[in-house]
Amino acid sequence: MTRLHLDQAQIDRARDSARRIARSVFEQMKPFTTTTVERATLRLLGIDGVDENMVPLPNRLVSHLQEQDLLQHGAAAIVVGAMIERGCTAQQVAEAVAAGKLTMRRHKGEEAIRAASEAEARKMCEHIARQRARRDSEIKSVGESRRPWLYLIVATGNIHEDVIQARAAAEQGADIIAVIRSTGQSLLDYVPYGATTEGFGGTYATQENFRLMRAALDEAGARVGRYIRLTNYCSGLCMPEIAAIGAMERLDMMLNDSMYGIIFRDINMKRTFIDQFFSRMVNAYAGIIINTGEDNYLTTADACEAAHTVLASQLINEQFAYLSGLKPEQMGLGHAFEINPEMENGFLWEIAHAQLVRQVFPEASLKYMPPTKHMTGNIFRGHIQDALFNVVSTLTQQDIHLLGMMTEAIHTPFIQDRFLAVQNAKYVFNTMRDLHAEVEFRRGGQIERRAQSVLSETELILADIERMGLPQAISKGMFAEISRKADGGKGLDGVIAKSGDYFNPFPNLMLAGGQ
Amino acid sequence: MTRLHLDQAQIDRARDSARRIARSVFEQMKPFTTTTVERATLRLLGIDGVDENMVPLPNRLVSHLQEQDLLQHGAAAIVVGAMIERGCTAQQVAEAVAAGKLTMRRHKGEEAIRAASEAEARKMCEHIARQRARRDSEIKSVGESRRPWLYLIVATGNIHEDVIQARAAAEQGADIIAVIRSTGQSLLDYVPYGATTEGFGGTYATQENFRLMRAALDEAGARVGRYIRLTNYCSGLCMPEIAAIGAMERLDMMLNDSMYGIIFRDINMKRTFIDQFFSRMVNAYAGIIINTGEDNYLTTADACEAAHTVLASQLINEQFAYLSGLKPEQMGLGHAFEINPEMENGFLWEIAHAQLVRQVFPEASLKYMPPTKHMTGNIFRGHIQDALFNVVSTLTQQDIHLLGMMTEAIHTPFIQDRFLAVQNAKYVFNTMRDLHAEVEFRRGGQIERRAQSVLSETELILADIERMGLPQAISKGMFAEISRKADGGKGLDGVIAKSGDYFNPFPNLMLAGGQ
Amino acid sequence: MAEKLVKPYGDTLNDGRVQLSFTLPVALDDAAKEGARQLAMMMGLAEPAVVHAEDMGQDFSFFIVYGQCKHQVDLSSIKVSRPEFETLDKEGVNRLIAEKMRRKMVVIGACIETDAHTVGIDAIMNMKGYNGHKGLESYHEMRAINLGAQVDSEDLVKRALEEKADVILVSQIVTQKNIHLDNLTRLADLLEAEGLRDRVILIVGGPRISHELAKELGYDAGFGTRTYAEDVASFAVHEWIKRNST
Amino acid sequence: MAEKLVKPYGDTLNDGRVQLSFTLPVALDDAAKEGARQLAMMMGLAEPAVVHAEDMGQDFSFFIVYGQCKHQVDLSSIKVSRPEFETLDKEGVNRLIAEKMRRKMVVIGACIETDAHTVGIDAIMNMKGYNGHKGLESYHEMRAINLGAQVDSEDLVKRALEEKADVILVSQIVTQKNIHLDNLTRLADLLEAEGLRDRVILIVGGPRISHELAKELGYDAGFGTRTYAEDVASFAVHEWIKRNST
Ligand code: B12
Ligand code: B12
Ligand SMILES: Cc1ncc(COP(=O)(O)O)c(C=O)c1O
Ligand SMILES: Cc1ncc(COP(=O)(O)O)c(C=O)c1O
Repeated sequence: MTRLHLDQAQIDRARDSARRIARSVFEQMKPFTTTTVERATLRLLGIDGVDENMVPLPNRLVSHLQEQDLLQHGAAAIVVGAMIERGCTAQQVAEAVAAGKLTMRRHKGEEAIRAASEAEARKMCEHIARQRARRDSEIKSVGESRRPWLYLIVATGNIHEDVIQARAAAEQGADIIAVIRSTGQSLLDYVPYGATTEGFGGTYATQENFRLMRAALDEAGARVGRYIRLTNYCSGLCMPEIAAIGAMERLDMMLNDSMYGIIFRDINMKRTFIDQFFSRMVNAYAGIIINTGEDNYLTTADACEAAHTVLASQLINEQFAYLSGLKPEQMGLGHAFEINPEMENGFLWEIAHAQLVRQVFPEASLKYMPPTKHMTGNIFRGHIQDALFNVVSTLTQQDIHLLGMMTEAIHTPFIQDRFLAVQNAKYVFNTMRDLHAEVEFRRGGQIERRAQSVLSETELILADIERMGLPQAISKGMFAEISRKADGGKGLDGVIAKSGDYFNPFPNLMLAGGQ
Repeated sequence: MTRLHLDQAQIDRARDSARRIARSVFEQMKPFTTTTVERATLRLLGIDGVDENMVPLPNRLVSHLQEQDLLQHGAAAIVVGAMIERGCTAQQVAEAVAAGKLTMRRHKGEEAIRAASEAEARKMCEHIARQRARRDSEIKSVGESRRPWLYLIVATGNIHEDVIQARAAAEQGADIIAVIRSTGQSLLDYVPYGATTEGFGGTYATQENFRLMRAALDEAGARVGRYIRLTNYCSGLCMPEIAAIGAMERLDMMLNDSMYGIIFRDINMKRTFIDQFFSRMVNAYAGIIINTGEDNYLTTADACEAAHTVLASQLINEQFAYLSGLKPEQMGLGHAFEINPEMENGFLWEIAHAQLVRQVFPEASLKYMPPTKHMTGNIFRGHIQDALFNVVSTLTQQDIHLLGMMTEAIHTPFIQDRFLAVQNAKYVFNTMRDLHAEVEFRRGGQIERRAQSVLSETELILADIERMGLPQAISKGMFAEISRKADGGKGLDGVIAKSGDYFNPFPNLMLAGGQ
Repeated sequence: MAEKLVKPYGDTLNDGRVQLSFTLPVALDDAAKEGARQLAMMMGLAEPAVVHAEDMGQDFSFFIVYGQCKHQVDLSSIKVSRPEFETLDKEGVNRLIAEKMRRKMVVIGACIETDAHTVGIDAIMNMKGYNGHKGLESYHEMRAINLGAQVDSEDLVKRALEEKADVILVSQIVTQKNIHLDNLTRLADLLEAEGLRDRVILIVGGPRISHELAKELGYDAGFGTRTYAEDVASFAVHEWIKRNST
Repeated sequence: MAEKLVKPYGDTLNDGRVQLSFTLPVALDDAAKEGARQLAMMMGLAEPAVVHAEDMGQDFSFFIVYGQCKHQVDLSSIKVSRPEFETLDKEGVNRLIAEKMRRKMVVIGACIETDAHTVGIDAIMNMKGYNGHKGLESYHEMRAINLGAQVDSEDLVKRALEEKADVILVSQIVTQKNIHLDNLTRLADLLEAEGLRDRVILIVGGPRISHELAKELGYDAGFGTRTYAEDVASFAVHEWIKRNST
């Protein structure tokens, strides 16, 4: 079997650093909540819909609470207070506020309100738990593929067109369908509403779109005899809300990174750290596999020079994930095949990196991303880059295998691009089925030495980060060569210091109740 | 380093069988010559050109000798006798005969004639030796690529168009250019003459075409800083003559198999065995690398079931080659990547086969052929089949690497097909440059066991063939599932029993003087 | 029938997306690139994008283009000619021959002229067959004679006469410079000249052969890739019955 | 100029060979295959051969076609518009600025609107540059301000005013549904409205941007793939001199 000789003590030391790094951020963020965490909480209490200007009611209500200087107590308690008082649902409270018929205020009887909040929250937890159980039973009844799972994206901008493409993709062999989001959605401070048909480079993530796609994939899965997993982006300014609606609609995976938004979307760090904690907690409870975004580092930084930053970040993401209750197998840690194809022996280094990650995270559901940066308009050459990526994936036994498209440098996938990509991967995986069990890497050889050196650099950089703290490390551009300041970026205005009596019913229920 | 554990004693036993098989055929064929061997001899004595009906003068003269019942003595002695008598060149003798002005007869003074023949023959040997030296010096001055060498075909049917394509191919990265022959040339019992522009699926092999292409490649090689090898087909009813003109025009490689014509062109066995001996002798002397045709077996037989027939045939080809004076490094033993791409673990068996051949013939210049049979109109998928072929070739360190074309199932290569094929191979070879030194196959694993079992089957089948004799084995369809009878096939009428005084000056000179 | 207009599809109905690649026999420069774009426009591609342009040396350059095809085709108006018969299995064929012909059907096959690709004709005729479909040799109501590769048309006609063939099967794989058209025409003419054309069922097959093409060349049927023995056999026996029923 | 007619080339001059692939939104059957062939004919391909046809499920089928393009293009008649300037190296640019402007040239750049692909603009502007070509930040006669990703056009215009920018560099990578056209038009209109258009040199770049397109959109120049900082800098300084010399 493909196995490299690595120093386990070194891995342990690196992981310990990462644990302390994540813990420290976690402690610093504890005193804060965010507008989207509160909106997510309201969504989990059953509030949905939009006003006449298409502004979502959770936004209307949270803004209202901010105006009333109430948000620091936690939206749940205030809203449940109103529910008790008026004997109505959370949705009705929201509608009344939106209609200008109700002004929120604090209610007496903290104990009772908390108990009622928990009871309300438990309803949603039960719904989510049922969705989780439904997933398990679907998998049991219709089955699933062996790994690596084939992950395909659809990105037409129109959910109905996406459904058509997703069905075709399922028929062609996809195990996972990801609906790519419209350019720019991650910077919207609200979640769009309803079925949408007008996205650019992707389709808006909305609860209705989730539902439509989920139904289509359940049906397709039954037909092809394989449960088809659905993925979306739990990322951007509404991370917790997306987690909430995803959990309700039985998504199976979520792009969900503790730092991606900071680095790639210039979202404020505090905002992101708080949001990622809550969203991951929801994902953990919903049995959702998260996908982290380290692969993105290699689109701006060099894949060889920055290989250790990928591993360092994965270790940090892992520790953040543990804090939110995620299990190892729910961790789709991301990495990518992004070495310049012109580099002599680049393929050896790809093997070294992929195998290193595999061994450092033996239980994780590794997400392996195809070449993108070095793809060009030469689709024929690109198709081969993708084939070699497929080879490394099966050889190093990756789990979640994003299919490379030969048209990567040109357009979001056409139906035939996807079709040919599936053929590519299936051919490679099948013709090399047992290769991973047959091949050994020379002891002390170039591949092993490369992996060892990346591991050593990882240990060093994590020690550095631990010393200076994660915010400082990010501001020094340690990841992806992009620097972000602690108080810069979007969404800082949505960070709210909790008051002493802040209350949210979900953490208690969810952190305890993950699978 | 990639190395399989194989039983060397078993390899030795198989090789011993093959030696006895080839020797037995050789002994049986010694008493015979053929019309084309005699024509080749005349060509080597300097006879060239055609009559008014485009019939080559060597054919006119040999037919004349047959009519005069003289051929069994050997054309050389008769013609040199006439030369001495008339004080003219061989060419003038041929022209006189063709013009009906001269009737050949036997001349007195056997000793003197033989000596004169040898002197004449020596001139040509010197020319060929100069060509060989020229090759060496060109390689020394312009350089050559590391192996695997990229082998590309041109096949427009028109030598001038071929030259254009070959130049472009050289620029693109070809190390070897093969000019594919027109469909049907192998069954012509003469070598066409002059520059030709009208072939189907290939261009006629003529001495002038050889010359034109050689000049173009010398020029291209100088420009790209790499000696470009030229290849043609020393195969079919005129095998020895093609060898002769190839040697004169400094070809570097020749498709030249001891059995291909029998099996795939239904050429008579005796004819083939005699012709191949003479042609190989010329090739050996000219420093030409021969390419054998075992890859063809897998176009009719299944690549897994018939794997051992490939190895058995290579061992036989090797022994025939030794008998003609070829050195191991001149042996481009052929094999191919032809396992059905739908077969689970097919890639593992491809590795096993390629590595087995590599280890059985460590010094040979192995010729590895790309997928052809299982290529389809799906060029995208085909391009990947070719990529995996490229992977196996570098992993198992093959020498002569025929480039697979994604359009294999459609048409003879377009210029862009070739261009993309070169890119494919160069990318793979470069990105995996040292992979062969890094990867080991599991001891006792599936790959090793597969190679061992093919080797065992090879030993068995060679023992069988030895028992029954090669002609009988061929008539039983042991190779390529095609059966040919000893007295069947084309060209038997060209087999001539030598008389006791048969004489040919070349074997003495050439068998002694190979590099 | 209602119109059924279709256009190529990329990711949205009627977006017309197609991929194109070709070589131009000129060195790569801006004009060549623009020329490539204009060629795509002439083909009726809107907004063509030359997504890749690469010099191949020796005054050739390679282009990959994507564009939006303006043409559409009405599928409802398309009539595809195909040999008409119901495909039987081996037993069905045998039974029909036994019943209607009351003698063995004689089938003679060859790769004609310079073509030496026998794998296709062998797949149809030889015992072993192809992909698990046994060949005509295994049909006990047929006499299948496979002459193999590179058979001169004259020899094939001669043998067909001698054997009193009911069916002639011709395989043509090499199509370069349309050599198959010449070969097939030659054979048809020879049969005509020998007065044999109407007496035999004349069938051609190969990866670039369509029924349409076969008909144009005066053949009774043409078969392309993925043909099996039973297809040919079924056609032949039905055709024989059609011709011999009065 | 003498005509220079070219056609695609397969293996013989003027054989017109092209490769084509596309999807049709119908299940695979003979009519679909024939439809694919007819589409190729409409595109002006003679003897089109559908060399591959495969059902993709869900009423889609995929085709690969080869054919002989009948069209030809006269390269001699093609005029490619490109920004006109002589490319200088960094030192040359610096020298020219120092000499002619006698102050630093102010260059402001951004990925506008929803576009977050900064690698391209960073390659042009940032110190590090691209492929060994240093970016504008390293030009000591320039003040290069890179606003990064997803910058609203309004913000960009505002900053340009504030900084008294001589040059605005815009990057547009995402082109799906032609969103870049909307974005670029919007920016040009805004600059016009602010009366700023004539005071700045307006340049756009990206992998699908051509100079032609840029001109159409009212920009001064457009740059595509494989652009380096010195190209943009050389154009900008020449353009500045042209405008400011009387
Ligand atoms: C195997 C092969 C060979 C073998 C042939 C061995 C043999 N005994 O047949 C060898 C190595 C000898 C060979 C040689 C050459 N080949 Co070749 N060969 C091939 C190859 C790889 C596979 C063909 C094959 O066996 N297919 C499998 C069979 C089962 O499929 P099929 O033939 O299509 O048959 C099916 C149907 O078409 C149909 N069918 C076929 N015939 C008939 C007849 C009837 C009556 C019916 C009903 C149905 C039917 O039913 C069959 C089963 O479904 C193809 C490339 C490819 N992948 O297709 C090139 C290919 C056919 N060869 C080609 C060429 C050019 C040659 C050469 C001329 C090259 C040269 N200059 O040396 C030589 C010379 C051969 C000659 N004189 O004809 C070209 C043809 C290009 C063209 N379109 O004109 C191809 C496409 C390769 C290429 N891209 O250059 N070849
Ligand atoms: C890296 C990358 C990303 C990174 C970007 C990181 C970053 N900070 O830039 C991440 C992962 C964040 C990303 C995200 C997305 N991406 Co993206 N991405 C790419 C990728 C792989 C490489 C682009 C790149 O960096 N090229 C290298 C640079 C150096 O080249 P360049 O941009 O062409 O720049 C050169 C020239 O064009 C020119 N130039 C460029 N700008 C300018 C400006 C001026 C003034 C001048 C003079 C010159 C100039 O000079 C540069 C140097 O020579 C491409 C695919 C590919 N291989 O091209 C997809 C690609 C561009 N992305 C795409 C999409 C759709 C997205 C998403 C919208 C997907 C989604 N829905 O989530 C998101 C959202 C991003 C957004 N809001 O814009 C599509 C665009 C399709 C289209 N044609 O519309 C592509 C083509 C991938 C695909 N096939 O789907 N992406
Ligand atoms: C973790 C993560 N989130 C989100 C995205 C998508 O980007 P956007 O911010 O536009 O949703 C990615 C892209 O790869 C990602 O890796
Ligand atoms: C040894 C050998 N000779 C000749 C040929 C070519 O065939 P032909 O007999 O048409 O020249 C091949 C084809 O692969 C071959 O391997």
